[in-house]
Amino acid sequence: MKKMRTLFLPILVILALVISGCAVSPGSGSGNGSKKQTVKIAFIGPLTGGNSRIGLGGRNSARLAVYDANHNKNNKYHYELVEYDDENTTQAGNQVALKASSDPSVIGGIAHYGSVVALATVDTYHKAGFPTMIWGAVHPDITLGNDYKEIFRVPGTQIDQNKQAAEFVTKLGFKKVGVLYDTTDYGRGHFKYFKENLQKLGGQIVAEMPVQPDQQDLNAELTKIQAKKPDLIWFAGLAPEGVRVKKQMDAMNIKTQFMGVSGLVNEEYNSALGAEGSEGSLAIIDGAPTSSLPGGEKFMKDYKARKYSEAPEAYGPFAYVSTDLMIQAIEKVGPDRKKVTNWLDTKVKNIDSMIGKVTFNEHGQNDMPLFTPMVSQDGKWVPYAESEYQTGKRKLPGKK
Amino acid sequence: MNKLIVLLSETVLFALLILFLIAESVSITILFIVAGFLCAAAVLIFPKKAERIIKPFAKERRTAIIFSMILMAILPFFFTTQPYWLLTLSLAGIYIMLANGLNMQTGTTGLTNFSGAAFFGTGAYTTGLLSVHLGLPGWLTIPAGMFASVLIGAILFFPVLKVKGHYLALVTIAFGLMFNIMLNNTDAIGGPQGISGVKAFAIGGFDFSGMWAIGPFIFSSYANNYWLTLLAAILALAFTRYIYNSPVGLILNYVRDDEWSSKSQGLNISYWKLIAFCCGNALIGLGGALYAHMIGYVAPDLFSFQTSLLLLSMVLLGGMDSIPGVTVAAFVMIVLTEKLRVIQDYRFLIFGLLVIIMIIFRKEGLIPSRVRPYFPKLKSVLMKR
Amino acid sequence: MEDINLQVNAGDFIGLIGPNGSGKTTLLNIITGMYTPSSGDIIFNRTPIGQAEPHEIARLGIARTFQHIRLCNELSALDNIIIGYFGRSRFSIRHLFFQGKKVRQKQLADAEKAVAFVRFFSEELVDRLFDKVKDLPYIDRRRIEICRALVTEPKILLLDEPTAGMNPEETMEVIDDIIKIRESYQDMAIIMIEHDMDVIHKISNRVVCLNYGKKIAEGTFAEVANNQEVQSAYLGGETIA
Amino acid sequence: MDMIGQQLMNAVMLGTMYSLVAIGFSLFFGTMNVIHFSHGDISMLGAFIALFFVPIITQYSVLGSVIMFIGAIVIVAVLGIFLSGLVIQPLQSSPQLYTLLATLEAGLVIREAIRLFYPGGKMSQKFPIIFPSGGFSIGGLTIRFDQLFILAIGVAVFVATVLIVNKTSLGMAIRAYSQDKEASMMMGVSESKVIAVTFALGSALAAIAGILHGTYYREVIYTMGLTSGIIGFSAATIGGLGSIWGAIVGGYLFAFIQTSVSAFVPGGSEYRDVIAFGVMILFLLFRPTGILGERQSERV
Repeated sequence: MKKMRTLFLPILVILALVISGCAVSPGSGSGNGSKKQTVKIAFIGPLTGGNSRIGLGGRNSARLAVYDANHNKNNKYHYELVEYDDENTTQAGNQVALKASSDPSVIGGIAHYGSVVALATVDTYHKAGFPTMIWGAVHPDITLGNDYKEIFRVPGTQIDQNKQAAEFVTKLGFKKVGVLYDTTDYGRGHFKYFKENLQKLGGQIVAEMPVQPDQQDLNAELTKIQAKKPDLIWFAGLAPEGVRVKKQMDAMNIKTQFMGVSGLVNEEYNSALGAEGSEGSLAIIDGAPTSSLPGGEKFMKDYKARKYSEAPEAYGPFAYVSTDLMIQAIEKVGPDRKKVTNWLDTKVKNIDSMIGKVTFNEHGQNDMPLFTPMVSQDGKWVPYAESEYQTGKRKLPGKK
Repeated sequence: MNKLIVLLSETVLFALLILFLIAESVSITILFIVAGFLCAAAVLIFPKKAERIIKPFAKERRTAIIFSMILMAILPFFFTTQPYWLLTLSLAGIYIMLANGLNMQTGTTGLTNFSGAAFFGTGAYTTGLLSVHLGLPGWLTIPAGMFASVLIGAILFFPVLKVKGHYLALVTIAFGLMFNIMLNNTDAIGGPQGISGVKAFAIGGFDFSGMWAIGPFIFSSYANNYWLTLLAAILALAFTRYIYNSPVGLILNYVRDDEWSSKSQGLNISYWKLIAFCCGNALIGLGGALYAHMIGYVAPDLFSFQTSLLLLSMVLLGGMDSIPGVTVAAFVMIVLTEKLRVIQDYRFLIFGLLVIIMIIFRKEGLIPSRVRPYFPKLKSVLMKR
Repeated sequence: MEDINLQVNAGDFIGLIGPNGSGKTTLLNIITGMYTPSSGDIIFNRTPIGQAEPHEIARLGIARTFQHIRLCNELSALDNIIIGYFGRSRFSIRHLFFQGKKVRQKQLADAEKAVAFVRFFSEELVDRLFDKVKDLPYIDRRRIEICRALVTEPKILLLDEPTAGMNPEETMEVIDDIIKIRESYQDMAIIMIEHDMDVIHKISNRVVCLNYGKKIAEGTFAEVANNQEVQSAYLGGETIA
Repeated sequence: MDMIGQQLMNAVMLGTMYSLVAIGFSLFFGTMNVIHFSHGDISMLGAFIALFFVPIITQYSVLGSVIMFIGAIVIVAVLGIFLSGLVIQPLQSSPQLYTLLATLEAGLVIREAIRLFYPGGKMSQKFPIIFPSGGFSIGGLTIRFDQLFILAIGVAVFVATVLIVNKTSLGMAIRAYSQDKEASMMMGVSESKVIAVTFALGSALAAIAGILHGTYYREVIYTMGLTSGIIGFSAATIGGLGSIWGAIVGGYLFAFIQTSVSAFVPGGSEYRDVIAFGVMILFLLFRPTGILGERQSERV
C-alpha cells in the first residue's frame, strides 16, 4: 500500500505537467488573422557569439523582406521567418540545418555566414532537397565545388572579389604588396585568390605573414613586412583584427597604404580607429554600399522604419535579396521545395533586385557579382569612385 | 512489485523525455526545466524518500538496464519526421562517450586533461582521412580512429608522466592549443575547411546513409546513426563500468588519491596512469570516429579549447568518478543547450556561473560517486553475522 | 645520511630510535626506494635494490606503514587492504583486466583472507569494513594500514611510528597487535620506529640508534641504552631507560 | 642589423606585457599554491575599467592619465580580493583541479559579461594614447617614446614588486606564509590579510598590464584576456612558478621565442605559438621547476 502511494506522486506530477502543457501550447500559436496559407522560410546565421553582429544584421534584413512580402496585397501566401542560430560552428550549423530542412513546413532557407559552416551543411540541404540561398559565406566551393541543385548564392565568391581587388590595386599603381592574413578559412581563401590574380597582373607579393586570428602582437610581422618596403600592406581577415593591424601600423609610424577585404568594411573599423586612424584605408566589398545600390535608399528607409536595434552590416542587402528571391519563387510555383528549386535553378536570369541584376549560373552562383572598392574617408566608408581620392582632392599615402 | 515500479517509472520518464523533446513552445520547455529542478531539489531535501524510489532500481538492476535500453532503442519510432532530435541525441551519445573517457582520466585517476577536444579531433580526423582518401570501410576506420587517439595520447603523455598537477594541466592546455593551430595550418588535412565527404558507416552492404521502413515508419540515416551511436554508447558505458568495478578501477583510484602509498603497495603509477590515459582516449577516439561518420564533415572549429572545457565541465557537474553522474550531465548539457536556444547570447555566461556555483557548493557533483562494492557477496556474508 | 651499515636477518625485530630529525624516517624512505641513495647500496636477498623504483621494492616483499597514516579516505576499509594484493603482483595485468571465474574466486578468497587479518586484530572493525576509511577512528585506520602491509606476508615489515598520535590506551592496543604479529610471523623481519623506550624494550631484540643521519649505536636494548653517545644525543646526557 | 635590433625591441615590449601578467601567476602560486586562471581576464578588465576614465584624460591630459592608472588599479585590486574570496578561498582544501576550473570559468564569466554588458563590447575598443607619440632613431633603430615609457613603467613595477615582497613587513608576512602556513600563523601573521594583500597586489599588476597593453596596441577587445592568461601562465612556468624574477625571465623568454619565430623563420609566424608552447613543454620535461624555480622535494 505504501508503495502505491509513492507511485501516486509522480503520476500526479505528470498529469499536472501534461495538462498545463496542453493549456499553454494552443495559446502560443500564431493567431494571425490572415486567411492566406502560411509558408515558412528559415533564416540561419550566427545570432550569438563573436560574429553575431553580422548575423543579426542579416536576420533583420531577412525579416524586412518577409515583412515587405506580407504587406504586398498581391502575394498569395503569408510568410513566416523561422530563425536558427548556427553559432558559426560546424556542429551547431549541422544541427540547425537538419532541423530546418527536416521540417516539411519550411520550404527554403537563407543560410550561413561562415564558409566552413556552409561547407559542412550543403550535404544536408542536398539530401533533404531543401532550396538554400547562401547569404554571407563567400568560399567558392560552396556553390562551385559541388553539383547540388539546391544551393544558390547571390553574393560573389572570394575568387571574384579578389580578381577585382587585384585589378583595383594594379590600377592604382601598387606593385609590391606585403600581405598579412589570418589562418582561418576566410583569410586563407582570400589570400589564395588574391595572390593568383595579382601575380597574373604582374604584381608582386614581397612578404606573406599568416597570423592566428587571436594574436595580439603583430609588431614582429609588421617590422618584417616593412623591411621589404612594400607599396601596400594588404590584410585578409575580419574587422577586429584589421583594427589591430592598422593601430599597430600607426603606432609604428608605418605610412604605407593599407587595404583589407570585405570583412573590414563595417562601422567597427571606423569607430575603433577613429576618423584619423582609418583615413585612407582601402577595401573591396561584395555589391555596393547600401546607399548606392539600385534599391538601397528604399531599403535603408524601410530598415530604419522597422526600428531594428542592429545595423544591416555588409551582408544585410544580400540576405534581403536572397529572401526576396525565395519568396518570388514560392509565389510563382507554390510552396513546394522541388518546384522552388527548379524555378530558382532555371528562371533566375537577369532578375532585378535591390542590388542590381541577379543571374544564377549552372552552379547556382550569381553570375553578375558586383564589387565596389571602398575607401575610408572622414570616418566613413565611401565608394572609391565617389571619394575625394578619386577626384584627386586627397591622396592615398602610397600612391605614385 | 519492485519490477513494476521500475518498468512504470522508466516508461513515465521516457514519455516525459519525448514530450520534452517534441514540445516546441518555450514555456513548456521552461516548465519542464523547473519541474526537473524541483525533482532534483526534492531528492536532495528528502533523501530517505528518494531512496525508496531508487531502491527498486538497485534491486532490479538487470530489468532496469534492459528495459531502458529497449526504450532508447524504440525512440526513433517517435521521431521519424523530426530527425533533428535524433541527431541531437546521437550527439549526446557521442558526448557521453567523450565525457566518460575523460572521466576515466580526470575523475578516476586524477589526471587533469584539458585537451579532450584534441583527442576527439584526432579520432575524427583519422577516421575522416582514412575514409575519404583511402576509402576504407567503417569497421576499419573506427578502430583506426580509436587507435590514433590512443597513440597520439600515449606519445604526448609518455614523456610527461612525471609532470603532475598544475604542470600537467598546462601541458595539456598547450597541447590542445597547438593541436588546433596545426589543424588550421596544415593544408594536407584540409586546413581550416577540414575534410568533407566522409562516407557514412556501412556494414555488410547496408549503408547507414540509406533509408528503410517498417510499415508506416520510415527511418532516415539519422535513425540508423542513432542506433549505431546508441550501441556504441552502451558498449562504452559497459566498458567503463567494467573497468570501474574491476581491480583496475580500484588501483586507478588509489593512484589518484595517494601516489606514495600506491608506490609502497607495489603499484607502478606511471604504468597505471598511462593505462588510464589510453583507455580514456580510446573512448574519446571512438566518439570522434563516430562523429566523423555521422556528420560526414570534420573541421577544426569543433576541436578547440572551448570544447575541452565543456567536456571537463560535464565531468565536474556530473560528479568526478561517477559514471551515472557524468552520463546524465553530458546528456542534459547537450539536450538542454539545444532546447535553451531561447536564452541565446547569455548561454555561456549562465553556464559559467552554474559551474562555479556547483564547484563551490556541491563539489561532488550531480550524482556523487559512491563507495564501490568490489565484493558484494562478501559483504552480504559479513553483514549476516 | 651517511655511514649506515645495518644488517637485517629473517625474524629480527629491530627498534629504530633517535631524536627528532635524526633520519629514522629517511632511512625507511631510502630502503623503500622513495629516496634514492647518492652512494652505497641496499642488498635484499642478494639483489641490489638501491636504485630500484619503490614499486619494484615493494613487490620483492618489503612493506611499510607511514608515520602519518596514508590511506585513501574515499575508499572503503576493505578496498584499502585489498590493494595490497593487487599491487604486489599477485595478479598479472591480464587478470586485473579480464577476470574469469577462477580469478574472481581467487580474489574472493583473498578478500576473505583480508577479513581474517582484520578479525585477528579487532572483531568490531570487521563490521565496519565497508565504510569509508575517513569515517573510522584513528586506531582502526592504523590497523587497516598495518593489515594492508601484512596481507601479502612480506619478508620485511617497516613500521614508522605506529603509535604516533595515540593516547596511552590506544598505544597499548597497537603494541599488543604488533606483538601478535610478531608471534604469528616468526620469519618476518620487522623494523619499527618508536619513541617510547618501554615499548622498544618490550618487543625488540635489537635496537639501532640514529643521530644526525648517522648510526651511533647498535645492539641489545641494554647495550644501546648505556651507550654514552646515545645518552648525550637524548637530552644532553640524561639516561633514557 | 637594424632589423635584428628592431625585432629585439619588439620582443622586449612584448616580454614586458607578458612578464607583468606572469608575475601575478607566480605570486599567487608561491603564496597560496593556486593557479588563478582568470588572471588574464582580470587584466582585460583593468583595461576596460580604465576606459571609463577616458573623459577625464582628454580634459586633464597628464593628471588624467595618472588618475586613470590609479583608479583602474585600485578598482581591479578590490575586485581581485573579492574574486579570491568568492572562488579561491572556499576551494583551498580541495584538489587543484577545482580551483583551476573555477577560475577558468570565472574568466569566462568576466569575458562574457564584458561582451554582453559593456556598450559595444563585442567590438574592439579604441584605447586613448596617453604617452607622447613620436620617437628617435639610433643607427637605423627606431625607438618610440611610448615604448620607452612602457618599458620604464614595466621595470619600475618589477622593481617595486620585488621590493614589496622582499623588503616590507607585508612582504615578509607573505613570504612567511608561503613557506610554512601553520608556523607563520602562530607567529601572528593574519591569513586573511596575507591573502587579501596577495590578491590586491597581483590584480593590480594585471590591471597595469592591461592598461599598458591598451596604450601600446591602442585598442582592447574582450578576448584579449584568454590568450594573455595562457601565455602568462606558460611564462611563469618556464621561469619557475613561485619565483618573481623567474616570471620576468620567463615572460621575456616567451616573447623572444615568439618574436624570433615570426621574424626569422620563413613562414613561421603562423606556427609561433606552436613553437613557443612546444619549447615550454620541453622545458617542463627537462626542468620541471623552471629556470629559477627551487627544486622541491616532496615530504613522504
